[in-house]
Amino acid sequence: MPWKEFFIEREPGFELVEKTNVRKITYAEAINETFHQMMASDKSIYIMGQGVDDPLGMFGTTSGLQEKFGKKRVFDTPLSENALTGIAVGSALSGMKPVYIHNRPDFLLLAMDQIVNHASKWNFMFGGKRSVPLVIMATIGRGWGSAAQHSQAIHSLFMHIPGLRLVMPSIAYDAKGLLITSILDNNPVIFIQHRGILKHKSSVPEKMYSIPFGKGIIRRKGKDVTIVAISYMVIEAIRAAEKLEKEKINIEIIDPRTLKPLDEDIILNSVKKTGRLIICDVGWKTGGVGAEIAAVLMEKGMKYFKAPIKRVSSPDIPTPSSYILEEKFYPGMEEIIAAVKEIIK
Amino acid sequence: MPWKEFFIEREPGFELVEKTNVRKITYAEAINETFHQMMASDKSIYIMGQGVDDPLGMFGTTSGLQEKFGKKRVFDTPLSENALTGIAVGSALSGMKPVYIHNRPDFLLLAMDQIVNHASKWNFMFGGKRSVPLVIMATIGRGWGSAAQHSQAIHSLFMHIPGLRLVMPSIAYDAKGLLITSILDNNPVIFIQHRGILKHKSSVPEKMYSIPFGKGIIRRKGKDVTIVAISYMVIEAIRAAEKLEKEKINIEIIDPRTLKPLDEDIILNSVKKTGRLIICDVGWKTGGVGAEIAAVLMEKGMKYFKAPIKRVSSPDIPTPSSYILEEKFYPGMEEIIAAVKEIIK
Amino acid sequence: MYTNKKISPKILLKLYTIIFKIRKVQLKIEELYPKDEMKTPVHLCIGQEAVAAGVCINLKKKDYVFSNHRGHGHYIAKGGNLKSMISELYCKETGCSKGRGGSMHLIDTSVGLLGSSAIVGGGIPVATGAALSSYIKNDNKVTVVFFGDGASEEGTLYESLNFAKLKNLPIIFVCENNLYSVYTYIAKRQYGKDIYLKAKGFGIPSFSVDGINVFDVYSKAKEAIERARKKQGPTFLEFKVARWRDHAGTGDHYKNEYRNIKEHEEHLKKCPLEKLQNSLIKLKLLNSNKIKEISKKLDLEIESAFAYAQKGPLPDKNELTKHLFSE
Amino acid sequence: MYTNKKISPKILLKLYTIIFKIRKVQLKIEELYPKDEMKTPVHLCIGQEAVAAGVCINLKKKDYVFSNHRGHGHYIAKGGNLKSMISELYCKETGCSKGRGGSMHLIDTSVGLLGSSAIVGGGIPVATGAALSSYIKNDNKVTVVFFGDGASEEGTLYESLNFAKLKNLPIIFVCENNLYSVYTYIAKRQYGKDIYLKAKGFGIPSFSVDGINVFDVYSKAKEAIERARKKQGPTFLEFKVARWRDHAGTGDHYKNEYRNIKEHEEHLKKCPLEKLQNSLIKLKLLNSNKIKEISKKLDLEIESAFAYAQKGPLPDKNELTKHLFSE
Ligand SMILES: Cc1ncc(C[n+]2csc(CCOP(=O)(O)OP(=O)(O)O)c2C)c(N)n1
Ligand SMILES: Cc1ncc(C[n+]2csc(CCOP(=O)(O)OP(=O)(O)O)c2C)c(N)n1
Ligand SMILES: [Mg+2]
Ligand SMILES: [Mg+2]
Repeated sequence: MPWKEFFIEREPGFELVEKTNVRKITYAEAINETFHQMMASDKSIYIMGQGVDDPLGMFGTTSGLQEKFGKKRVFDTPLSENALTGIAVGSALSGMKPVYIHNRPDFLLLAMDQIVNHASKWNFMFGGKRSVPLVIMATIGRGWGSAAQHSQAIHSLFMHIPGLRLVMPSIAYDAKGLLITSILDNNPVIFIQHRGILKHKSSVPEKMYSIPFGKGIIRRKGKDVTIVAISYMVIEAIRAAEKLEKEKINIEIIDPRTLKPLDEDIILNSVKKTGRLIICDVGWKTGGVGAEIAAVLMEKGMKYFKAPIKRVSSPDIPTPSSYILEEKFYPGMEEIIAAVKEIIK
Repeated sequence: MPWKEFFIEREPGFELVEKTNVRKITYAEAINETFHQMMASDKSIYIMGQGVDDPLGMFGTTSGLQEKFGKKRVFDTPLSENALTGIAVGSALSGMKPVYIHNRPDFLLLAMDQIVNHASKWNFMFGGKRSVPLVIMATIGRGWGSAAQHSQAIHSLFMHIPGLRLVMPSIAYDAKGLLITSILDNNPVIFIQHRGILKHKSSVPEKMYSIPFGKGIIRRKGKDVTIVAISYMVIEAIRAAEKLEKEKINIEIIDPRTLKPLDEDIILNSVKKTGRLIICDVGWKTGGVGAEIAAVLMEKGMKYFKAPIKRVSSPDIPTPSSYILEEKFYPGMEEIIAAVKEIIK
Repeated sequence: MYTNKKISPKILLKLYTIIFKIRKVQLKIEELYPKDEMKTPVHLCIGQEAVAAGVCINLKKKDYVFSNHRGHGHYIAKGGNLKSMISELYCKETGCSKGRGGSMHLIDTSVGLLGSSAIVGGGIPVATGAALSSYIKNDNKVTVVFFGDGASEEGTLYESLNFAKLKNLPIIFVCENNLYSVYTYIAKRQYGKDIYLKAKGFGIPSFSVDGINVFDVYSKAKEAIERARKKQGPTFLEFKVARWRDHAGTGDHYKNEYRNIKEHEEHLKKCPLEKLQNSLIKLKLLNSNKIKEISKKLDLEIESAFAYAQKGPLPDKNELTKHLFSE
Repeated sequence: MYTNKKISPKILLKLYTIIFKIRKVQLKIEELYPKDEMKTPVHLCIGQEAVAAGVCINLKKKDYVFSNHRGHGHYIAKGGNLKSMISELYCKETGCSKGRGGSMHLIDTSVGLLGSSAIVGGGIPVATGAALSSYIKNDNKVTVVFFGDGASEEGTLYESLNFAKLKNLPIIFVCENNLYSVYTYIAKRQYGKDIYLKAKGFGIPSFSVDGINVFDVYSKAKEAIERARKKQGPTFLEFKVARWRDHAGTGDHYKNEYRNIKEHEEHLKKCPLEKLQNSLIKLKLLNSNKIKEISKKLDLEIESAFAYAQKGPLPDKNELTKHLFSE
C-alpha cells in the first residue's frame, strides 16, 4: 500500500534543527540505532512486539536486532496485547527492561487494564517497593482509508493517568534522545510515534545522548502567535509559519516533546511575548491534550492572553475511510493558517 | 465493611430540588424503580452484570428484577469484562437494549477495546447502518482503603471518545430521568454513579420522565463565583456554599449532569454574571473533564473572566489506601472553600 | 477426487459459483488495486474461499454473520450486495458503509451481515452477543463468526467461548487457520498447530477440518448449524487453509523472507476452486461449456459492480460528522 | 486419614505450623476487624490454607510468588514478614506497602513476593512476565501465581497460558477453585466445574487436586515446581477448596441467600487444619502438648505483630504524592 510514498512526499523541505555537520538519518533509523546501542549497553533490555523480526521490521525501527541480540531478547509475540503488557510489567518487576512495540495505538486499548490498573500503579501501590521500567511504543496510523480502528491518536487518554510518562517526539534527533531517556527511566513510558514523520531525516549524533522529560523546545522563533504543535503537527505548523511569514505574520512554534510531564514554562514564556496560543494536536479535540494545555496555561498566565486559546485538532468523530473525508478530518497547514488569522483579528 | 454507614453520615441535611409533595426516595431506589418501569415497558431491555441478582443487588439498584423479569433478561455474568461488553454490543446490533452494570469503573479498563474500538464506532464506521443502543453503568468507589484498583474515577477517559455519551447524575431525580433517556437513546452511554450519593434521598416522581442529554441545571443561585460540580462533588459544593454564605460570599452551583454532551451555555451564562469559575471533579486533575470544561469556556467566553479558572480535583496519584492519605486525596468542602477564597482575592 | 454423496447437485453448483465468484472478485481487485483508486487496505482471501462458501451456504438469509479484516469472501458468500462492497472499496457514498468503513468494515444488514471488526478477535464477542439476542428472543436464528488463527491468541475468544457454552448459544465459531498473522508463522505465536483443542477444553464440540475441501467444510458446518438451530449450543470449527497472498495488498512480495517456501508451494497446489471444479467435472455436473457460461455470467456481474463503484459519488465533505450518533 | 509416605516429618510439621499460622492470623483479623481499625477490605482465606502452604513450601526463597485480593495465606506461606503485613492492614507507614496498598496489595520482595493485584486475573500475566525474566536470564527461579475460579473467566489467563507454553516458562498457575466469585456460584459463570480442562487445551500439564488435602497439594506442587525448575515448562493446578467466609469482611452474613447450605455444610466438615492435625497425631508427630506449644508460639508471634502494627506510625500526610514515580 502506498502509505510510505504518501508520507515521503510530505517531507518538509527544511532542516528542523540547526544545520550541523552531523549526518542526517530518518526518524526510523534513529530509533533503530538507539535500540542497537542501548541493547548492547544493557543486557536487561529486551524488545517484543508483533512483527519486530519480520521483513518490515516495524517500519525499520527494529531491523537487525534479532540477528544481533538473539531470539530471547528480540521476539515476535502472539496477539495478546493485554497479557503481553502484563508480561512486560512482570518482567520489569523482576529485573528486565522491556520495550513493547505496537504497530498502532488502537491496539493499546486492549491493554488498558495492564497499562492503567497495573503498570502505572505498581510503584505507588506498593510504597515504592518495586518499580516498572517499561517502554510501550506505538505509531499513529494515518490515511489510505485505514479507518476508525487503525488510525486513532489516543495519546490523550494517557495524559490523564498518574504514573505514566507520555513522550511524542517529532524529529529523529529527539526520538533518539528521548528513547534513551525512556529506556533508562524506572517508570512506565508511553512513547508515541507517527507514520507521517518516520521517514523524515534530521541530524542525529552517533553517540548516545539523553533528552530530559518535561523539556520542550522552540522549533521556530516568532513574536505574533505561539503555536504548540504535537508530533506530526510540528511539520504542518512549520509549513504554515513559512507561508504566514510572507504575510509578515511571525509564528513561534513550540514542540513540547513530552506531554507528561509537560514543559509549561516554555509555553508560558512564549505566550508572555505573543499573547496568543494555538495548540495543534494529531488527535480528537474534546478532552484531548490540547484541553489540558489550554487549561493549565490559562490557570498560570491568563493575564498574558490577548485572545482566547485555539485548538486545531481532528473533529470528534471516528476516522472515516474515504479519502475525501480523511482530507477534511485531518487538520493541517491550512487549518493552522486559518486559526492564526482568526486569532490575530 | 462500613462503607455504607460512612456515606450515610455525609448525607446533606437539605433538599437538592424544590420542595414538593413528591415522595422522597434514594438514588439507588430511583435507579431500581426506573429499571422496573423500563423493563416492563420494553421487552428488548435486558440487564447483566456481576452480582445483579445477588443479595446486595448492586447496591439495591437491581433488586427484584430477576424475580420479575426472569433469568433471560436479568443475569449475573462471568468475569469477562471485555467480551461481555462486546456481547452487549452484538446484542444491541441485533435488536436488544442491553444495560451492562459494573461494580466499579476500574473494571471498565478491561473493556476499553470493546467500548472504544467497537461500541463507540459501529454506527459511524458502517455509515449509520447499525447503531448500538447500550448503557454501561459503574459506581465510583471511595474510601475504606479500597486503594488504587478499586476507587478510580476514570470518566474523563470517556469524555475524549467520540460516539459516547457520558452521564453523571448527582441526585435521585436526575438519576431516574437520565437513566430513562440513556436507555431510550440509540447510542452507547456511559452512566457513572458514585458510592457517596447512592443513599441520598430526593423527590422523585413515580411516573416516567426523561431529562435530555446536554442540559445542566443550576443547583443553587449565586452571583460571586460559579462552581461547576460533578457527581458527588455537588454535595461538597453545596456544603461549601452554605458556609460561604455566612461570610456573604454568594456561590452559584451548576451541575452539568451530562459531560458529553456538555451544556456549555449554562456555564457560560453563569460566568457572564460571576466572572469566576471553579470546576470540582471526583477524578484526577490533569487531562480530566475539568480541563475540557476550562478550555471550552475560555474559548467561548474569555472576556467574561475576572480571574483564572480553578480546578478542584484529586491530585495526580493512584488512590492511596491509608485513611490518613485518603483524607487528603479526596477534595471536599474545605478545598472548595479555599479555592473560592483564592479566586475572589 | 473430493466428493460427498449427500450434497445435492444443485448445492454443489451453487458452491462452485460462489467460490468462483469470490476468487474472481479478488483477482479483479488485485488487478485494479495498483491504480490506487481503491484507497483502502485490502486483505485478499484467495485460497480460503471454500470456507466462506461452505459455511454460509448452510445459513438462512436471516441468520447472522460477523466477519473480520479479511472479509470479502464472507460478505459475498452470505449474499452481500456486490455493488455496495466494491463501492466501499472505492470509498464511495454508495458503498455498503457509505465510504466510512473501507474494505475492513463491510456490512449488509439485508442479509444478516451486521458488520466486521478489524481489531483481531474483536468481532468474536460481538457475534456472541447477536447469538445472545437470539437466545433471549428465541428467534431461531444462528450466528456465524469468522476469524483467523491470530484471533485465537486474544482473550476475547476464550471469554466468548465460556459465555456461549454457559448459555448454550446458537453460534458457530469459525477459525480460518491460515498459519500466519501478517508475516508471523503460527509456531512463533502458539504451541502446536491445533487451535480447536483449546475450544474443546470449554466443553464445546470442536473440530479440525480441511478448509480446502469444500465438501468437508459444507458437511461439518451443516451439522454445526443444525445443532445450533436445534438449541444444542455452540460449535467450534477450525479450518486449515492457506493464505496465498501477502497479508495486505496484492501479490506476495516478501514471501522469500517470511515463508517456508516449500510448505507454501504445497499449499499453492491445493486450490479449492480447482479441486471442486475437477470433482464436478468428474461427477458430470460441469463441463467446459458450463464453466465458461458461469464464468462469463460472473464476469458480467463483477464488471458491472466495478463500473457502478467507479462512477458512484464520493461522500459529501459537508457530511463529515454525520453518522456519529444514530437518532 | 490423609497421608503420604514421601513427605518427611520435618516438612509435615512445618506444613502444619504454616497452616495453623494462616488460620490463626485470619481468626485474629476477624476478631479485631469490627473495631474498624483495619480500614481496608479484607478477604479471608479460612478453609483454603492448605493450598498456600502446600505449594509455597516447595519454593525457594528466591522464587517468585504473585497473589490476588485473597492474599494473606500466600504471603504468610511464602515467608512474608508478618509485622509488615498486619501493619499494612492497619494502614501504617510500617506496612509492607507503606500504607499505600492495603490488604489487597501485599508485597515482600525479600522473599520473592513481588506484589498482588486486586484486578481479578490481573496478576496472571504479571507473574508470567516474572517467569519470562527467569527464562531470559536463565536464573533458575520458579514463579507461582495464585488466582481464583473467577479469574479463569478472564481472557488474560488464556493469553498467559498460551505464552507460557510457547516459551516453556517456569511457572505454575495455581487456581484456587472455591466455587464462588463474591456471591455468584460457579455454575452461573462457567459450564462444568473443572477449570483445569481449559488449561489442558493449551498443551499444558493440568491437574485437578483436592485442596483440602495438604499431602496432595504438596505432592502435585512439588512435581510441578521440579518440572519448571528443570525447564520442562508450565503446569496448571486447580485446587478444589471452599471459602468458609463471606467474600470480603468477616463472618458469612448472607449465606442463606447465596449458598447451597447443604453443600456448604459438607465443606465446613472438611477442615484442612483439622485433617492434617488428626493425621499427624496418628503418625505420632503431634500430640496435645506439642499442639499447645505450637499454638502458643504462634499466638505470641501474632500478638506481637498486631501490637507492632497498632502502635506503628501512619503515613505522613505531606508525603501524599511520594512513590508516584521511582527515581
Ligand atoms: C488487536 C489487534 N492486534 C493487532 C492487529 C494488527 N493486525 C491486523 S490483521 C492481523 C493478522 C491477524 O491474523 P489472523 O487472525 O490469523 O487473520 P489473517 O490475517 O491471517 O486472516 C494483525 C496482527 C489488529 N488489527 N488488532
Ligand atoms: C476484573 C475484575 N472484575 C471484577 C472484580 C470484583 N471482584 C473482586 S474479587 C472478585 C471475586 C473473584 O472471584 P475468584 O477469582 O474466584 O476469587 P475468590 O474471591 O473466590 O478468592 C470480584 C468479582 C475485580 N476485582 N476485578
Ligand atoms: Mg492467519
Ligand atoms: Mg472463587
